[in-house]
Amino acid sequence: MDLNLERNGRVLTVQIAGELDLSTSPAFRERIEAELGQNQEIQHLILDFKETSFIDSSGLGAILGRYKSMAQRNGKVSAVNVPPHLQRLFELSGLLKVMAIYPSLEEAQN
Amino acid sequence: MDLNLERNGRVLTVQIAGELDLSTSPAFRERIEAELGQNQEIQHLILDFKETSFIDSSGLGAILGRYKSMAQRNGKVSAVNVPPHLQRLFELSGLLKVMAIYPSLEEAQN
Amino acid sequence: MKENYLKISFPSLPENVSLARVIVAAFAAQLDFTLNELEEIRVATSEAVSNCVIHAYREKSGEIQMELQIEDGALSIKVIDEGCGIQDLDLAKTPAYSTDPERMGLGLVFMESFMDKMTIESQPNQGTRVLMIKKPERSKDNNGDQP
Amino acid sequence: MKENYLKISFPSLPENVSLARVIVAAFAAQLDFTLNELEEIRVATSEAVSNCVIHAYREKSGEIQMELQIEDGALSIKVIDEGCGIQDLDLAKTPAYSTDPERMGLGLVFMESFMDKMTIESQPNQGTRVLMIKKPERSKDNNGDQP
Ligand SMILES: Nc1ncnc2c1ncn2[C@@H]1O[C@H](COP(=O)(O)OP(=O)(O)O)[C@@H](O)[C@H]1O
Ligand SMILES: Nc1ncnc2c1ncn2[C@@H]1O[C@H](COP(=O)(O)OP(=O)(O)O)[C@@H](O)[C@H]1O
Repeated sequence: MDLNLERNGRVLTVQIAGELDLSTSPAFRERIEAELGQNQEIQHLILDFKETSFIDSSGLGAILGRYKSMAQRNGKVSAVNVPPHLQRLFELSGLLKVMAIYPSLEEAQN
Repeated sequence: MDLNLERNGRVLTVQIAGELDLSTSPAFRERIEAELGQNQEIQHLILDFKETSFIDSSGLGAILGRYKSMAQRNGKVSAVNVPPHLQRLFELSGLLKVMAIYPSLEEAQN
Repeated sequence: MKENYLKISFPSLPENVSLARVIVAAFAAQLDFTLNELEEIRVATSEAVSNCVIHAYREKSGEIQMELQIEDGALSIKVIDEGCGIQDLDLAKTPAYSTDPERMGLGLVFMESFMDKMTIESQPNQGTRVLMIKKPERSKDNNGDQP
Repeated sequence: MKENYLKISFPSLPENVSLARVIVAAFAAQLDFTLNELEEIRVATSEAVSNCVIHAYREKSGEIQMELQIEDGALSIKVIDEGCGIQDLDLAKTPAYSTDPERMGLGLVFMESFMDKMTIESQPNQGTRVLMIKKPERSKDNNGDQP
């Protein structure tokens, strides 16, 4: 897994390339939590799944964990570029109840 | 492995897509021998390795076998679009002594 | 009808979960699964093997065994550990139940919903055996024969 | 230093040669091999496993075992069969020597030239064990430590 973090004011966009599973989700958690810790003004976490090849329940748990961090600061999490096989996992796991999906980065930013 | 055979007069061009190994070389042999059997005028066999992802000594042996068939009818074998990792195997196996390599299909045809 | 098998064993390291997925997907490719079905098989495998790493061999490291088989046109996947075992199987299968507060409790749910059949045998302090079976949808029409 | 292993066994079917290549390549990806080195490992694996299928278990089908290991920054691959064995090892290693007139006799040559080390033990009618070892060139400068 490769993460690309880009902060723009109150918005943090994270591109997730590769596989988000048991072995990679600790790094996912740590990178994002470090960024959130250093930038208390971040209110919106946008996860970009364009290059994400695989997620399982460990990865979904890591995403839910970031939702909890954002909720604590009254912020929100959005998802963009969600491929069909991930859409289904998001549905089954209930993540869609707490994370809005947008077709593009532009739409998520507004 | 997927084979694409195209005959043009005395020239038979075979595109080899995928892996040429122990399990696929029998089909390679049979398809080409059938075509040669039906078209005695074929004098030039051009093997196109553009889409070939893997060859080992079983595959090299299958190529050498086709060289022998062509030599029997005083024909020849050429190779085009040879990626670097195959070039080395062709060298080590001595195939380069009996099979000319051309950078493009056009050049092999002339 | 083609029959084949692959037995594998490896230590319970988190990195080996992705290795297990690659191996199962390569083995499963012998049958006529759709890309979507292969994705479901990868998720189910990932859950079963992750469970061995996280739950079965919590602190210590142990060995995970897998037995993949093609029989009667179906793929079967056995995942075997000699770890702590599961105390209450029905409870474990409950959606959102997990003994680890950081986890979602969805692994067994995914395994059940993504495979045709899933059974677990477990003995506390002895280990757990998971069996999952899946047949390609495309081959179900014609009685399991491969095209 | 990372240590890991993977043991596999499967029947001696020609289709399983490509499966073995995929598995070895996925396992080898834990080390810092170049694409060219991975290609060499795939060829060496293909030769060793093909030899079990064609030579060791000529008519009948048997089981092939492989043991992959990462130790001291090197990949080791053991390929084990319980087939017919090799009568004369030195002769077998001669370039272009094959007991099968249709074959090139280059398998053992490729295994030797593409891996850092290759050793064979064989007992007629008992079987053959091939051991191949390779370390990433990039890691050889710094005494085998992974970056
Ligand atoms: N192989 C196993 N060994 C021991 N316990 C297990 C095993 N697999 C599952 N369990 C138990 O069943 C529970 C539910 O598993 P699962 O549905 O995969 O959710 P999760 O992995 O998120 O906890 C786990 O929390 C664990 O207590
Ligand atoms: N695993 C094996 N079991 C029995 N014989 C083997 C085995 N591997 C190699 N041999 C013998 O060694 C010879 C040379 O092998 P190799 O160099 O791979 O060439 P080839 O496979 O083209 O014959 C084979 O022809 C065979 O007689």
